Formats: sequence, C-alpha cells, structure tokens
Amino acid sequence: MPVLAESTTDFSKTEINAALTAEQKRHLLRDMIRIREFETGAFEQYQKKKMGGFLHLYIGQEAVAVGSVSLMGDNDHVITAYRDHGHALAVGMGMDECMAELFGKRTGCSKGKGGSMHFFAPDKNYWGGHGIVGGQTPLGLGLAFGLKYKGLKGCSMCFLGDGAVNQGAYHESLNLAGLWDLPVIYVIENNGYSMGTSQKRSSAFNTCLAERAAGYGIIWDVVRNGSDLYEVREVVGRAVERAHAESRPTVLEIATYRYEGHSVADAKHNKQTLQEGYRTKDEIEHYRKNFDPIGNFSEKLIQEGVTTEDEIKEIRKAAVAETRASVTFADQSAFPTAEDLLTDVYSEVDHNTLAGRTGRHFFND
Amino acid sequence: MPVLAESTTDFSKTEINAALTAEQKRHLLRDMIRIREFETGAFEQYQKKKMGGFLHLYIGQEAVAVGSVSLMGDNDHVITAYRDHGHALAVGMGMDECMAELFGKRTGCSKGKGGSMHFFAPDKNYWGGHGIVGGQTPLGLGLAFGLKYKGLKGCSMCFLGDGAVNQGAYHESLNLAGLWDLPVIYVIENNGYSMGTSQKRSSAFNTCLAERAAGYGIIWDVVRNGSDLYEVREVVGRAVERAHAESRPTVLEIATYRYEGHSVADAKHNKQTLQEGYRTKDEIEHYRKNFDPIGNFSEKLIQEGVTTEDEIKEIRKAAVAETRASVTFADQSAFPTAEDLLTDVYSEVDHNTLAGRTGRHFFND
Amino acid sequence: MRTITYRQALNEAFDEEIQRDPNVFLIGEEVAEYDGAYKVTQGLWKKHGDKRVVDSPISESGFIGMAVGASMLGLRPVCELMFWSFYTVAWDQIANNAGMVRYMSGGLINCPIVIRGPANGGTNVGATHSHTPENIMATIPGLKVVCPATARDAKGLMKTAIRDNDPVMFMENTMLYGLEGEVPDPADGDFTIPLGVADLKREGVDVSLIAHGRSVLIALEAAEILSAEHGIECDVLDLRSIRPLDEEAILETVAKTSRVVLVDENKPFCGVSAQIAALIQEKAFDDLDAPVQRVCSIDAPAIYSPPVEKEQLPTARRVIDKVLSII
Amino acid sequence: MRTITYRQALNEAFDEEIQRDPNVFLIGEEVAEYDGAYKVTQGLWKKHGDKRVVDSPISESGFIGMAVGASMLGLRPVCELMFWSFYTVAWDQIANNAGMVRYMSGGLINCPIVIRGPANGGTNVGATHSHTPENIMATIPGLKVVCPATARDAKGLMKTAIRDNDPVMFMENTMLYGLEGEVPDPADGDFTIPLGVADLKREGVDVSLIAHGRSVLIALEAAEILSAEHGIECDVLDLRSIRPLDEEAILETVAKTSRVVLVDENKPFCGVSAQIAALIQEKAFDDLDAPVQRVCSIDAPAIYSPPVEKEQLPTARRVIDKVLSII
Ligand SMILES: Cc1ncc(C[n+]2csc(CCOP(=O)(O)OP(=O)(O)O)c2C)c(N)n1
Ligand SMILES: Cc1ncc(C[n+]2csc(CCOP(=O)(O)OP(=O)(O)O)c2C)c(N)n1
Ligand SMILES: [Mg+2]
Ligand SMILES: [Mg+2]
Repeated sequence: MPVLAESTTDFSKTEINAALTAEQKRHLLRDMIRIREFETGAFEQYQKKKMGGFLHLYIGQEAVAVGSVSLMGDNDHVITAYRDHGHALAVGMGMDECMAELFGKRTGCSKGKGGSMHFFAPDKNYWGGHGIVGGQTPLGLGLAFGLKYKGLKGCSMCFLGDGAVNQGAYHESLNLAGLWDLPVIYVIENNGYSMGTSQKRSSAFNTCLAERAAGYGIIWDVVRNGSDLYEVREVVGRAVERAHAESRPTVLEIATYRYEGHSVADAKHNKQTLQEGYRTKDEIEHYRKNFDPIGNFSEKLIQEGVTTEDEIKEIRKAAVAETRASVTFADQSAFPTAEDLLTDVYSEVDHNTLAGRTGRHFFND
Repeated sequence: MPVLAESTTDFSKTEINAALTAEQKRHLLRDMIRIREFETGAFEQYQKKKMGGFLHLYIGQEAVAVGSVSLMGDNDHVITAYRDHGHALAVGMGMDECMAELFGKRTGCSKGKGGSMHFFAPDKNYWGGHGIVGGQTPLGLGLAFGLKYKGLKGCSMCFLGDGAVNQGAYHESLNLAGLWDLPVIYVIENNGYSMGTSQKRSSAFNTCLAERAAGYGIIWDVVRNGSDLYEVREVVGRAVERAHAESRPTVLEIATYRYEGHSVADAKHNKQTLQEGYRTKDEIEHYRKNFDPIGNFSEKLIQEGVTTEDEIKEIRKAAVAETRASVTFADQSAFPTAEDLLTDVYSEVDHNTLAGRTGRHFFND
Repeated sequence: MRTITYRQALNEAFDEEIQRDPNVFLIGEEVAEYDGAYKVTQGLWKKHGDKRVVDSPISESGFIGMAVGASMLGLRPVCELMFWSFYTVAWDQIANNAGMVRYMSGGLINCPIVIRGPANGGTNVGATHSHTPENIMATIPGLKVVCPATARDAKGLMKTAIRDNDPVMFMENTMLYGLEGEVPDPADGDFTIPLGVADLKREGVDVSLIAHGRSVLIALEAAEILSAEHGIECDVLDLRSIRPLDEEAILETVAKTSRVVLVDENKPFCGVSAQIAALIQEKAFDDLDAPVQRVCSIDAPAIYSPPVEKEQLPTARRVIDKVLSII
Repeated sequence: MRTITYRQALNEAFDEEIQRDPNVFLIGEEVAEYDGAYKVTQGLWKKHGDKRVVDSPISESGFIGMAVGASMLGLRPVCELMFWSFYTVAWDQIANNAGMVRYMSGGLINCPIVIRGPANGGTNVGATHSHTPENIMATIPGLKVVCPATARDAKGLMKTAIRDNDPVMFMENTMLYGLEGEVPDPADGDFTIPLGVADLKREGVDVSLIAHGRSVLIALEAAEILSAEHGIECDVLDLRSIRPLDEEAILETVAKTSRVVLVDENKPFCGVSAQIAALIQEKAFDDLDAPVQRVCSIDAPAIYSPPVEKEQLPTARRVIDKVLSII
C-alpha cells in the first residue's frame, strides 16, 4: 500500500512543471493556503455552532486537489465526495458562497440546501460534493461519457477515498470506463483511513488499490508523495493527456493524509482531544511535520527563488482576511425561508413552465 | 479471454480424478445425462405451455455443475443464479420436485412459488436459484462466513455468469472474501454470452475475468475446457482444498458454452429458428460437436473401459424414463391455492408463534 | 385512426425523439443489437447506430448513474431497465442522484433523464422480477412517475417524458406491449400528452374506479360487467401519471359518484392507492357515501405458479365484489 | 425505576443478546474498534471481541447480503447501517434476498436478521443522509419494521427483533440516542416487548394522535400544549412497529375520539401515514367525525439549512394547527 514517502525524483523539473511560470507557482501555493485558511476558519465557526451536520476537513490533502485541478482546461470536469471544500476552492469558487453554504444561508453556493458535503459550481465544471460513499463515481463516468458523446476533447476527474473503492458502483464504473474508453480519471485520495478504519482493515489488495484497475485493462499509477504538488501534477498530467489524446481512462492512487478527524464531529479522534482512537498523536505529527503540502511547496518555491517567507506570510494574511470576510458575509446573509423548501425540487416547477403548472407536484396539505 | 479449447493435459490422471472408482465415474456421467434429459424434457413441456415465465437451460454446461458438486463434502454449500437446474440435480434433488416446480405445483421444491429460477434444497446444502444477476454473490459469501463462524471446515461454491461479474455486489463480495479470508469459491461459468451480448462486449479485462481477483489479492485460476469433467474437478478441487485447509477464497473461470437460447423465450436466437441473432449456427454446431461434456466424458469412460456404448444407452433410457415420470408427477400434482399465497412470507406466522399471532402482518382487506 | 401496439407506440416515440433532438439516446441491456429483450427498441440501433442506441453490460448502478451524470451536461438519456424490478440494484443512483442532485445544488443542476421498462406482475417470473415500484418512486420528491395503460398514452407520454427537464420514471408493462390501440399518425403532427393529466376512460355515475397502468384495463373490464350484470355505471379514471398527479380529476369524479374503488397492482401497504385513498378522504370527506375501497395485489411476494399469480393481481372479479360491497 | 439513555438501552440489548445466544453477532461500519459512529455499540467489541462485533468495509450490499447468507445457516446477524439512508446501496439484498428468499423457497429458508441504524432527519446532514424509509420497507411483504420512540421500547423491541425468526428492519433515531427514559433493570429479569403491539403513551378523549418514532414525542408535546392552552385532550398512540401493525389499537382510539391526526416524519406521498389514513377511513368510516389529517415532513428532499430543516420536519405547531382545524 502506498504510504506517503519522500519522492526520489525531483518532479519540479518535469516538462509539465517546468512549464509553470513563477506567477502560476505562487498562485498554486496561494490556492493551497486559501483552502487551509478557509477550513481552519470554518472549523472555528463550527465550534461556535454557526453550522450543523458534518464538516469534513481537507487539511493535509491540499496538494491533491490543487495539483489536479491546475491541469484542467475548458472541457475538463471535476466531481468528488463529501470532503469537497478543497476541490471547490481549487476550481475557483469564492469563499463567500462556500462559507455561506456551511452556515446554511441563501447566499450559499447551494442556497443552503446542500451543506458542507454538497458544494456545486457547474459554471466552473464542478459537479459536487456527494454524500454517499462511491455514489459520485458513476456520475463522474457520465461526465466523461457526455464529453465523448459531444465530441469534446476533455476529461472528467472523479475523486474518491480509499474507503470508497469498496463500493459496487465504483467497480461498475471501472468496467464501463474500460469497455467504452471513456476519458475519466479516478483519483483515489488514499489518506490511510476511512473514518476510524485503517486502509489495511478495509481493503484487500495486491500492491495498492489502484492496481485493481489492471483487471479491467485500465492503466493505473501511483503518487507516492501526495504532499508534493509537483508529483501530483506530473502523474495526473499524464492521465489528463491520455484522456485528451486517446480518450482512455486512468486510475490513480495518491498517498496523502488528513490531519483532522474524519469529520469535526469525530472529536474523540481529532488532535485536540486524542487519547486513544484509531491513530496516534505521533503519527499525525509525523505527517504534519514531514508531509505538509503547503510546507513542502513553500520550501520548494523559496529554494527556487519564486517566492519568499515574507511573501508567503502576505499570502496567508490575505487568505485569513478573505476567510474572515467570508464569515462576515455568511453571518450577514439570510437563511432560506420555509417557502424555499419547495423550490429546486423540479426544474419545470421552478421555471413555471406548462409542465410545471400541470398536475400536483407536491403533497403537503 | 478463455474460450473452450482442448486440454493439453490429461486430467484423468491427476490425483483427484485417479482416485475415482469406476462406479463413481459412471455416476458422474449419469448425473450429466440426467440433467440433459431433464432439461430436454422440460423444454418440451414448456413448448406445450405447461409452465410460464422463463426457462434457462443449462444444456452444454453440465460438466461444470456435476464436476464441481462431485467434490462437495458435508460442510460444503452451493448457490447459483437463475440457470439453476443443473446444480439442483447435481446436488441430488429429485426430478419430481424440480419438474413440479416448473409446472408451478404445490409439490414443487419451492411449492410452486419460486419457479425455474428459484430451486432450493437447504437439506442438500443447496441455497438456490437466484434471479437477480450477481445478487447471489454476497449470499454465497455469507455461507462461507457462517461456516467459518461456526468453526466448520467447509466451503461455499458460488456460481455466476460472465455477465454477472459486472455487478457491484460481486466486487464488494470479493473484497470481503479477500479481506477476511472466507472459504468461498466464485465459479464464473463463462459461456461466452450474457443474453445476446458476447463477453467482449460486456466486460473490460486483461487476460480473463477471473484475473480481476488478483486486485484483491485473491488466487484465481482458469478451466480452459469446461466440457472436460476431469479438468473441472482438478481445478475446482484445488480451490476446495484451499478453502478447507487455509480458509481462503478462490475465483475460478470455467470456459463453457450453452447450446440453447439465453432462455427458451429467446426463440429467435435458439437452434430451431436461428437466422440472424448474436451467434451463428456454425458456432453452436462447433461446440456441440467438439465440446459436449457428455460426449467428452462418455468417450473417455469407454476408452478407460469403465463403461460401454450400451451401458450409456441404458443410462440415457433410464434418465428419459425418470424425466417422463417426473412430468407425470408434475402433471398430476395440484396447483397451490389462493390461500397458499400468504404462507411462507413470515416464518413466525407460518409457525403460528405468539410473534406470528401478534399484530397485523398482511394488509389485504 | 390507425392502430398500433403499445410496443410500437413506444418505439415510434423513441424514433421520433432521437431524430428531433441530438441529445437523446437510448441505453440499456440488450436494447441495441438484440432489439430489446421485449423488442421495444426494435430496429432503432440498425437505424440510428451505436451512438444513439447503446448496449450496456449488466451494471444498472453504473450505467444509470452514468446517464445521470451525462444528463447533468445536457444529454437526454433514456435508460431501459430490462425489468423495472432491477431498480433495486440502482436505487441509490436513482433516488439520491437523479432525484436529489437538483435540490442539493440549490437548483444549479437538472437531470433530464428517463428511466423506463416494464413494471408488472403476471408473467410468472417470480418475486424478484415482478416489482411494481411506482409507490417507491413517487415517495421521493424530485422524481416523476408515469404509468401509461394504452398505446396512445404510451406514445404521447413518452415523448413528453423525454422532453421533460426532470427525471421521469416511466413504467411500462410486458402484458400490454402486444395490445393494440389507436395512436395518431405522425403525419398528422407531433403528438404528446402532458404529464399530470388524468384521463376519464369511461363515464358513469354510480361509482368511480381509479387506476393506473394495466389496472385501468381491469377496471374497464369490471365496469363493463357491472353495467351489463348489475346496471351499475362506473367512471373509470386513468391517472396516467402518479407524480405529478391530477388531483382535480380525482376530486371531480368522487364528487360525481360519492363512491370509490381504487385498483392498483402495488402491494397494499403504502401502495399508490393508499396515498389516493388518504387524499380522497381528506379532500372529499363530505362527498363520500362509503369508505374508499382498494383492490391491490395480494400482500405477498409475487408467486410463480401461473394460475395463482393471476389471482394475486387485481382481477375484475375482486373489483366487482368491492363495488357491490359499497353500493 | 432506573433511567438510561436510548443509546444505552440499545447497547444493553445487544450485550444481553450476544451473551444469550452464540449465533448473535453485530456487524457494520465502525461498530467495533471505533465503538460505533454514534457510540451505540460502545464497549461491545472490547468486551466480546472480533468474532461477535465485526467492523466492515464500506460495502453495504456486500456485508448485508453476506449477513443474509449467514442467517440462512442459522446465524443471527445484527447489521448496522451507519445511517439507514445507506440502504439505497443495499436495497436489492434487503428487498429481494432478506425479504423474499423465504417465499421463493416455499418456506424452506428463513432469515433471522436485524438491520438497524438511525433513520431520521433533523441533524442537518442533507438529503442523502436523511431518509426515513419505513414506508419503503413496510411495502415489502416479508420484512418487518420497528421504530421505537423511547429507551424502554428501544431495548424491549430490539431484544425481540433479534430473537424474531424473520428479517426485522429496526429504525433508530440520532436525535433520540441521548434521551433518557426508564428501562427495567436487567436484574429484574429478561425484558422484551412484542412486535405488533402499539402503546398508548397518553390518554385523552377528544382527538387521537397516532405516530411512530420521534414523531411520538412531537405528538406528546403537541398534546400537552393542546391540553394546557385549548383544553383539548389527546390520545397519543405510539405504533412502535409498523409491520406487524397493531390495527386493533388504532381502531380503538379512533372509536373513542372520532378525530385523528397522524404524525409521520415520512414524506407524504405513500408515507406510512397514507397507509394508516387509508386503513382508518376504510375500517372506521362511520366513527370519523372529520377527515383523518396528516402531519408529515414537507415534501422536498431534506434541506441542510439548520433552522429550515426544523420546519421541514413535523412540529408541534403543525400538529396543533391540524387538530384545531378538525375540532
Ligand atoms: C454508502 C455510504 N456508506 C457509509 C457512509 C458513511 N461514511 C461517510 S465517509 C466514510 C468514510 C469514507 O472514507 P474514505 O473513502 O477513505 O474517504 P475519506 O473520508 O478518507 O476522505 C463513511 C463510512 C456513507 N456516507 N455512504
Ligand atoms: C440485476 C439484473 N439485471 C438484469 C437481469 C436480466 N438478465 C437475466 S440473465 C442476464 C444475462 C446474464 O448473463 P450471464 O451472467 O453471463 O449468465 P448466463 O445467462 O450466461 O448463465 C440478464 C441481463 C437480471 N436478472 N438482473
Ligand atoms: Mg480515506
Ligand atoms: Mg454467460
């Protein structure tokens, strides 16, 4: 099983990374920092009871979303599971509509109807945010099918967890992807755990989870250091290229790590209160220290002379300010009303078409 | 993909087959012939409209069920899909209760409630007969789980088709089998088609369908000539041994062929009327001529001096007579009544327990 | 008017919609090269090719979920479940993805998908293959449910379903595929029937029989016998679509007759007729001269045995008995 | 009597049944080492070990189907769905295998399995995680459905469910886990409650409120307010089990009060209350002085927004309004 480990290759020199301008690199760093700050802020607000339900933090995994999404062109699409804030910000969603969604406000990206697990931005080719483990995998396939049907050169990046690979829908999707040569990239973010279950207690495998793809004749690959944005870009980039050029699927497994509990409700197991639980404080500290995607990339960019400690501080400050502003925005926004319950159920009703006006659609009194 | 092909090995000499007595060998031949005759008889009765619904014939595949089942000990169990008559007779079910089931009679093995797809005989460790493609695969796993839980040395043989491997439930089962070392043997009866879809149009794979098991760290193997009962026994035997000795799962793929349509309702595509359709007359004739399990085994036994042409004729005659008797039995049996509709729904109600008598269970007037 | 079968009516609807809109495609097991397990899609693959008529492996969750994803991009997939019964393995994709992604995205997405196939008992295929899940579909706000009883309705409603911008669960019936009925000629123009409009298939004054799908034919059969043998004249109201529901038409016939028998192939517990009965007693309490009666399938898994399965489904005899019990 | 939480009551039931019968085991995601996502199985893995308390991968179809298979051999699996909502990915195994294998085998097999977990809205987890599928379960003859509202009922019914020889769908509620209630001390002997017996949780004369699960508490709350503010006294009947159903108790309270409001967290279309309303109007037509009224969840997928989700579920306010409308 791939566990986060130092890359032996220097991926900054590969073509896809060498092509990045200094500006672009700083932008990538900034994107990771924005995700980190947004989630840190969201966590604080959660503790202030500004939101309900779940809050699955992406902290520690930022290089995966930012690295992958940085390769997206106009016809490339993204879909993921419930741990979806990172991907959302990476595709360019604003902190305001994201924070407002967490607060359950009308100004939220999903009007307060979806919550943390259900961020969407179709205008940015971002298709959510899905709560049922593995449930997004056929949808991701459908995006790829749609692209091919329309004759567009694009791909669908479908993210899933190391626990999600054991859902039937994923297997069915792999077979269809392989059989029909659909340009989908399944990116398994292997953070070592599904809730409190370590990966080796949930999955039978040979060398890794991605390798199952071989059984469907699908090409697979592994990112050993998912905290290295350059490595993520290199490996995902090859899959994107394959999808664009050959309309063929790829399964990738990216070793990564989450610092916080499965969700913040999972308090017993998060850093503040960890006593027992499914992983040790030491383990978490090890990854924090040695495999922090932001630390990793910051160091690299400083070494490359692309940025400075000070500039990074500025970036962070800006991200904190942006987060704070988003909290204010969310705070000041209105909640949906009881009437809003009945919109967004049926498109025809929402648009007040003849179809929407014909027959009874809702069965309240 | 494994296609029926002559064995290069002489499997009659392997330990497991060399151990068979002449009597046992004749019995195996007889079992295959009984299946063939039963189904031929059933087909005739179907055309006489003595039954309704589907009738999925196993003709051509007999060596798989008979060979596999011949390895069963007291704690070994069998479960399969809707093409279930062969396995049923192989485990020792009587033609009478099987034919009566097809006729929808009360004397049927499932009291006329299950029909062709739902034969059961728990007393013979035979757990059906399941209509939902792939739906039996977790149940088969459960039999293995039950054995291990009870500390019994046994295995569960779970048969499925080449189309069924693309159902999610099968994938989930493989992972659990591999993860927990459950003594289940998945036997993929690859007859080349799922209904009218050839195997290469339904499945993405590397060298074969069984190979997918490797992705779960499960051992797999292939029977290239599924019409050779000796080869079936040899390969399945190793898997049974593995299950018994190590409590480990195996996935097997057995190349075989069905001579008739997917079901007899699939008339356009069966031998009598084939004009176009998904396979040619020539293809069917090729397999009939060169890969008939009964012909294959008859020849071998004659060569071995274990039986004679005449004796085989006698076996066949007896099987025909037995079939005829079963038709008479079925014909003379009574249909269930409308009252029978409401038995066998709840065990507690059937046994008239306190639980069965408390509260309303059924919601007819 | 010309007469074609229910099967041909559907086939025509697909053919016309495939030609009308390049985003429409059919997908399902055996729908293309095999012409459909029940030949509903006969000839369409030959005519329209691989892109528009797609054979799928036996992966209902996979291909239906895929179709939902494709519909989010604007395609209009028409998915065949060889039997509606097989929705059980695809239920998550139907309920949570087709049914709810619009809501969870605050209306940013819509899923113009049709899921179709036969949903009925009566063909001796046993419990796993005889589900009638219209009640289960209709309990999910976000899904629409249509159950045509005639060739004409099948065609008109299918064309509307394909054009509808919401997910429509379209339930056909293997026992109806071969039945003929009058269907307008395509030469006379585009023919559609809106969802949410019931159809009074017979007029009477004494009792209202309300049904959907093949049960409409049972109701009509019962109505003829009641008229001939008992001089009782029934309204027979065909709901046609379950959600949206033509509540007005229901209340109208109840107001007229004051007596209602619902005919419904669902199992009784929480069947569609439970909802209709609850609705009628609530909204037309004072109109009723007798309790609303229900004739459903007998409350057990579908039996195989052919003569007994007949008895398990609603029969004209049972409808007649119910009517006589409240007259 | 001693007081424990609903959660502890369930935990005790498991603990006792695991000890009583070696065939009983728990299985589910995070039920063992993690002590359960909602801590309902806390301490049981430590106490009883790997064999009796089993952590499963995220494969509901796989492990529930596996449990059904194991139950055919006589084991008594108690399967946790972390949320009942996740039945959608296991529906085929539940409906067709647990629910129908007995029938299809002509009674040769039975499946003494319990499937359990929380089935409720109100915790702001959005539409995919807030299903209340008791209506969908109960529409399948072959399945039993239980929805306890109190700690006492949770324990007594769970122990009965585990011993029952048929598949029991046991629906708990995350909003109830922390609530305390009186539960008999194990020292005072084995405590069970039969399925199919409703419980009159409050006595009145004017109106019958009939509910199950947490809606019982809403009904009780409404009843207190109605009594205090309007002098209206309500019977509050807790169905406890949906199938089998205590029809007698329902008809009894209706006969007493002649006015009924059903409180039901299901969505209205074909919800459990639709069935109960249909039943009451059929069997107690002449007893009724007003139409049976229903208070259900507002008919849309579950919303996330916390304050609005409160409004979406049945509230005492809505119950009171309904009562006042028919008095
Ligand atoms: C079908 C289904 N089963 C269970 C759950 C509950 N659940 C939510 S997340 C999760 C763990 C998933 O782990 P993984 O796929 O590794 O993703 P990660 O949380 O690590 O990002 C579980 C069990 C669910 N949402 N859906
Ligand atoms: C979930 C589900 N989908 C579709 C069907 C319809 N169906 C029955 S058999 C079959 C083909 C199965 O082929 P295969 O698994 O190769 O088995 P074979 O018939 O060759 O024995 C199909 C599509 C079904 N019964 N269940
Ligand atoms: Mg994980
Ligand atoms: Mg096959």
